[in-house]
Amino acid sequence: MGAIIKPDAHLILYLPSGNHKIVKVSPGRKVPLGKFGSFDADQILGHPFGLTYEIDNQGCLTVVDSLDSVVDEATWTDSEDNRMLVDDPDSQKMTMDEIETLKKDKQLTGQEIVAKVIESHSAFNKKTAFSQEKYIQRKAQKFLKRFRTQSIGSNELMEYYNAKDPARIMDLRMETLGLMLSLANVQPGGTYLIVDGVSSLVVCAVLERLGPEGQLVLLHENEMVNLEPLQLMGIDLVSDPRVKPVSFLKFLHPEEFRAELEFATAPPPQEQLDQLKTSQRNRTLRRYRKAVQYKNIVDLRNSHSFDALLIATTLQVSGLVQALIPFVHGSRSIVVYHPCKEPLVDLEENITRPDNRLIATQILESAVRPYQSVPGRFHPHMSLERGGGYILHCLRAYPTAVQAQGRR
Amino acid sequence: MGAIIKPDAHLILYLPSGNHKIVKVSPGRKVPLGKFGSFDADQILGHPFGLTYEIDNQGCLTVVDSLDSVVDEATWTDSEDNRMLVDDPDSQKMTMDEIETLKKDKQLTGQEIVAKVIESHSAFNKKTAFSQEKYIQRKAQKFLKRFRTQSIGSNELMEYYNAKDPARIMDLRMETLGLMLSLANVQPGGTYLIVDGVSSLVVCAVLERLGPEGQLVLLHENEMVNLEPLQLMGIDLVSDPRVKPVSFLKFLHPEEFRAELEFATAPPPQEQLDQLKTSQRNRTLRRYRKAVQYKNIVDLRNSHSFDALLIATTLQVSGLVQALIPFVHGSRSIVVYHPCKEPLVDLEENITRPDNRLIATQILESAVRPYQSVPGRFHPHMSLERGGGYILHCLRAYPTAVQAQGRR
Amino acid sequence: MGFLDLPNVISEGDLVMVRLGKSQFKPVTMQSGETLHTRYGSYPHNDMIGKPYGSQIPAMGDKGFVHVLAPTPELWTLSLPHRTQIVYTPDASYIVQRLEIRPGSKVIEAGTGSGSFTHALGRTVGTSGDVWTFEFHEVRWEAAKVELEQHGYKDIVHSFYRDVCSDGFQPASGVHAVFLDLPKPWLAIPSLPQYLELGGISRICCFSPCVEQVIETIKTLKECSWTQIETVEVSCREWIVRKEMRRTLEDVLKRQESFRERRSAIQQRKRKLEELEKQDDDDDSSVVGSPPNKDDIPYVDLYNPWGKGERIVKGDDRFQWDIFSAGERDIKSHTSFLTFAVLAPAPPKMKT
Amino acid sequence: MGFLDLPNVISEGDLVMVRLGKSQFKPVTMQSGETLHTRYGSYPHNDMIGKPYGSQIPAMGDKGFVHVLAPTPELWTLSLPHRTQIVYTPDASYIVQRLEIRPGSKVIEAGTGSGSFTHALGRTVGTSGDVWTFEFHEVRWEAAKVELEQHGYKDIVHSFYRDVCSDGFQPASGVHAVFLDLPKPWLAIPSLPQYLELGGISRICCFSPCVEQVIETIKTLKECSWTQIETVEVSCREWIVRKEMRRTLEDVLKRQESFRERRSAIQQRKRKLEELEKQDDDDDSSVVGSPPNKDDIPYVDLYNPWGKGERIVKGDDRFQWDIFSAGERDIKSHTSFLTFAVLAPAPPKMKT
Repeated sequence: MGAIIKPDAHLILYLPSGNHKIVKVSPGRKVPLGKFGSFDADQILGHPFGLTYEIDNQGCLTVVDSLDSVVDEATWTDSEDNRMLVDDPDSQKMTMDEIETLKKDKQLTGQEIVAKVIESHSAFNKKTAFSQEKYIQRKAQKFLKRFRTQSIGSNELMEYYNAKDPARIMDLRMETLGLMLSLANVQPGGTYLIVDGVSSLVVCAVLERLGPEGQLVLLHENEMVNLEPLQLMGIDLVSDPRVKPVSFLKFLHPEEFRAELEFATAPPPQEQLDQLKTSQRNRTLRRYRKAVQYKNIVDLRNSHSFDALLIATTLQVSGLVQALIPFVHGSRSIVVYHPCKEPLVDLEENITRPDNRLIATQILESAVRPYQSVPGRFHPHMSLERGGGYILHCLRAYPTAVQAQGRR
Repeated sequence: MGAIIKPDAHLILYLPSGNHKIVKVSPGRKVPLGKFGSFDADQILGHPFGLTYEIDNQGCLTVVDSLDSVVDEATWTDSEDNRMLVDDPDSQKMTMDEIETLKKDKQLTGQEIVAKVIESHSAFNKKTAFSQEKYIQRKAQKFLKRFRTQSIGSNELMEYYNAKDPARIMDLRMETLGLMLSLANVQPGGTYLIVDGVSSLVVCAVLERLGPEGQLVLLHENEMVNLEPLQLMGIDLVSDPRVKPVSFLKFLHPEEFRAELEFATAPPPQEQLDQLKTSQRNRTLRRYRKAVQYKNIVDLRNSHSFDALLIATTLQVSGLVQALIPFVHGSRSIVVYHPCKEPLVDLEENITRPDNRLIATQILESAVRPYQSVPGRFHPHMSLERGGGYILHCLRAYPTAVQAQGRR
Repeated sequence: MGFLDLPNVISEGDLVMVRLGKSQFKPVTMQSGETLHTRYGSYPHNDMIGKPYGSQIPAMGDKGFVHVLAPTPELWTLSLPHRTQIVYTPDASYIVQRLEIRPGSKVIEAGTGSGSFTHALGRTVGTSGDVWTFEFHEVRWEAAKVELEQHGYKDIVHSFYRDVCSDGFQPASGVHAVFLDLPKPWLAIPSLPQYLELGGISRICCFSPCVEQVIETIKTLKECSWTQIETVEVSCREWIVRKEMRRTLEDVLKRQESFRERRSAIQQRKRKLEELEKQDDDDDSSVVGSPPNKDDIPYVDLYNPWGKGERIVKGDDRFQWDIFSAGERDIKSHTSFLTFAVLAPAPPKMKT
Repeated sequence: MGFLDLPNVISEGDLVMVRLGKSQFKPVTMQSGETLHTRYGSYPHNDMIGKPYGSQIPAMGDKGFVHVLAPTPELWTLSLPHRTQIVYTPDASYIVQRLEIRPGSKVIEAGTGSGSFTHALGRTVGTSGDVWTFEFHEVRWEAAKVELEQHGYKDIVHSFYRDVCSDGFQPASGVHAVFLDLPKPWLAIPSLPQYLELGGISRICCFSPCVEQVIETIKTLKECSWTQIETVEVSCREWIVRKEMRRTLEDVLKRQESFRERRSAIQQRKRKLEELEKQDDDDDSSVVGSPPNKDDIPYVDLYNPWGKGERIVKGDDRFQWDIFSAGERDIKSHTSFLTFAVLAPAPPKMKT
């Protein structure tokens, strides 16, 4: 059996308009859907993910086949071409008020409203089948009260940020994220070093591939790491034991934190704890646990054997990569994402190519081109959001002591 | 009636292999075609361009429909898929020697040889129709002795250099050249300023659009302009009165050439000429004509009214554009080509955007993607030569004396 | 003045392309006494007439300005409303180059559509050439015809209201190049040969958005003996140049150092306060000097290399800036498939 | 050691990817005593065993070197001969991400082909997942099966010699994701539902090079109730960074000045010679001093800012260099169309 929707789960709901909405479904609570009204969460709790529902005017849900199909087969006549069609804003005879009346007073469903709207278009049969279909689809997106449920993973997170504020994920897209994970050879049980300036999207995606045994060290540039925003979408990075956040300073300069590391070598003696007030004792124990976690990270660091370094940040990447080379194990990958090519060209020219600890540097640009797949009208989408940015990939090597000269 | 092949014309011949060859066809002479032998030029003189010929073993030509179609319909059986096909270099039972015998001794035509080669392939009917077609095409390209004639214009020139040494035209491609000409609004009767580091390709293309009234000033970076190479292809830039070459130094600093300009103001007095030896007189007259041509260019320069500036060069473009801005008339275009984006980004950032004499800067990248159009197997070509580089386009403006501030 | 006249100075009656925004152009016919009102201020035509094309014109009593530009087929295309079917410049320029259209060429176009490509064809064939253009949508035909005449193409472009699929391409003759932007080009292709140049090479481009149309078109072209059939797509990206502040690892480390200093300063003060409290508890009278003040936190200047919390204008020279270029956000990924083909001339008698 | 073991040090029996050139990788199984002979020198396995993966290994008595790398599905793909049908990394990585394949996923693949994508699937599902892979070409099936077992996927990947179009996907069950790389995927799609996870979302990707196949596939997917059908193409370009010498207009002008100086010096000398000749003719005895020498041309040092005529290594610091990046010359423009779809779970009874 596939996963089911559990109480208090976070979901992403896809709407006919192509928009989506992140909601939490709690027993006995209503789920608000904006102008579509709302529905009782209980109606979908226990259901599998991936179903599409239609909301009637009472807020009751029915499972339907698709978000935007209206009637099985268009029964209208069409025109070979649009030579008879004259642009006329008055060809739609129904006013918005009349449509509102249909909705509110006549209690028509979305489907029925779309049918009425088409009926009242005076020039509908002068349109080509192509234009008719576009018109119906536009109306369907406007009047159908449907949604599809989906659990939230890295792909949905990416879609969410891409619609809301693509800068927060540095315009990262699925083809490029997928390519990063493959080139970094992310797999169950691995140990990864990550710089994530993309709202923890890389962290999430790596966790999905990590299995229970893997782990990742997350380097952050602030005073404290900020993993809370994803809690609001039901993704708990804060208490995931596989996620080990640490500041650049503490990772790169553990020698400045000797006291903390020494503190972690043995638990505070019981007699010492016994002498403290409860609040002080708890504070000491918390400090000890944090120090142990830090020591654990420093041990990973000192083993120089991360299974890959993944970077997606607005920090200048050249200096970053240079500082982190030593910690990556030989034959493992360094993968750096940037929406623009320039920082990666700089990185290749000034760091990865001159440094013989890095080999096989390549800068890649991956892009996906979607097609419209309406029967009889197959073609690439007319417009497209811009491509998925660039990846620099190279491998960590151990040069021989006496530098071999020559080729390459 | 369309153009016909005149005596001593230069032609480009396209071969079934996709290669081409530039030849001169002179009455009574043979035209060599490498391993395909040769044919008498007289056989095609007076013919229209664009025909496809097959050469028989006596060197006689017949007009045929296509360069590479072999037999009307394949009569072999095919296989649904290639599950029965095992890679085996021995499946072709005929040796190269046997094929040579067919050619030389049996005097078979290319078509007949291809048919024999297919017959003797033991696993041919285990191939899919798709693989069969590919196989036949490969053999057709190898054995068919055919060629198609074509006159030489900018498109053929581009194809020639693209195959021979793309660096000599800086990887310029048809989509980008076409876009340059459109954005520069090249039209009959215009006057254009050109920097051409692409083997005179831009000059040729502009001339094709210029009509008899137009003219172009060609800035060159050497001691002398080099227009001779195109003579070998029948394109005479040297004696074309519309082409006015001048060095950067003489164009930008006419004040250093006052003597020459003064010399051009009036023809040398007859009495003075009479006193000279013949050789000296000719030299003086030649010097006078050159001075007049130079003065003519300087007059064009001083009118500050070129109808566009077109640049394709490996020189650093920022300094170049900055020096040439004053000579372009208001509302006319500056169009700069480069195979890499970096120099154009530098040009936009440091010259065209900060300078209020230039507006509407854009950097464009145009690319053509060809499809394979075999019936039943429509798809983009699997591999593709890299794209057509980048264009920076902007318009010349006259700022108001008191600089308007604010938007933009 | 027509598009083909390459005028230098704006005259009464000229069609001027007024540049309002980045790629916002408004065609305006100059009439002295009239005023152009825009969101960016008002501009009396009298301020423009007599100025050279390309001039920057300040708004009447305002801070705005516009540029007055000479019309070209490309600017005209940009000024058209986007909903109209338009052959955009990247496609148009490639088609003209590949069909080898030149001054004096004779060209067929069907349908005319918005007439934007017709302008580009007319520019290239010039007064020694001819463009026969056909449109089956009456309103569209009328509009394009009027515009083309106003724009100075009267003697070059010949417009017809006609369905070429059923009624052919009369009176075109001696044609070198054919452009078909029709829902079903395969219905028009068979009748073409009679209009083409005798004994010359003819070239065709069929413009179709969908694969199914392309497949049908290729079939018909083959049946009608066209050769060198090739379908392509032209795509064109614009690249936007921008500045981004350089943020280095060294600055991150210094900043994290300063966080650390601040934290340890706060902790020291806290410890001090606790000690004092303890002393307070132990011996109230032993306090020497003034008690620690809440606001007395030792001030640690946080290292702020990137001006956090300030309003920074791009390029501010207190910071380092990198120049990046990024593709425009919304790409016209697909306009149409362009199917090209060549019809060879009839073969002459062979000399043997 | 298998691909999934992430080993640190090379051991006897390991499969090592030896990097010979830019993207030239040779899989070699370590056997002490053996030697790898390449165009770039010879490398005894004993020089590699015991070294950490990633080590640079100098050639035996030679100047060459190689790097010894741990195998990954991506390096393995690069080492395959190009003629084989391969799902390359840009497609493979996108498919895995979009089909939401994770540790523990159950996946169907048909056909196996070269097995390169099977490696990537096996890596991601890990030991808690299953990949059922089917191939109708016996030789290819056998080869892939052997390789996959040698590479440590024995418990994860289950290989079958089978035509899935006629004979189905037994014993697959509870499947989350399906990848079909078949000439006619529409023949295999109808039988799929019985193998899919009950009550879960199933995802499919069909990999077809031609449009006609895609159209047929979409039709069948619709008939079989698959939704969210979308066809895409993935393209991937490599960018090459290179240095180019900066050549400025100032240098051009200085160079042309020096040409001019040389020419005028030559002319001056010529005039002088002519004058002397004239004097010679007039009065032979009046010559004072030595006569002008042919080799006596006043030497003008030509300004040579770009080292013309010299051999220059890129980056030579007597010159200025710009950093450019250009797309690789030959682009894999099209591999296949990827048609994705989702099958929703069966609807439960609704609470009302």
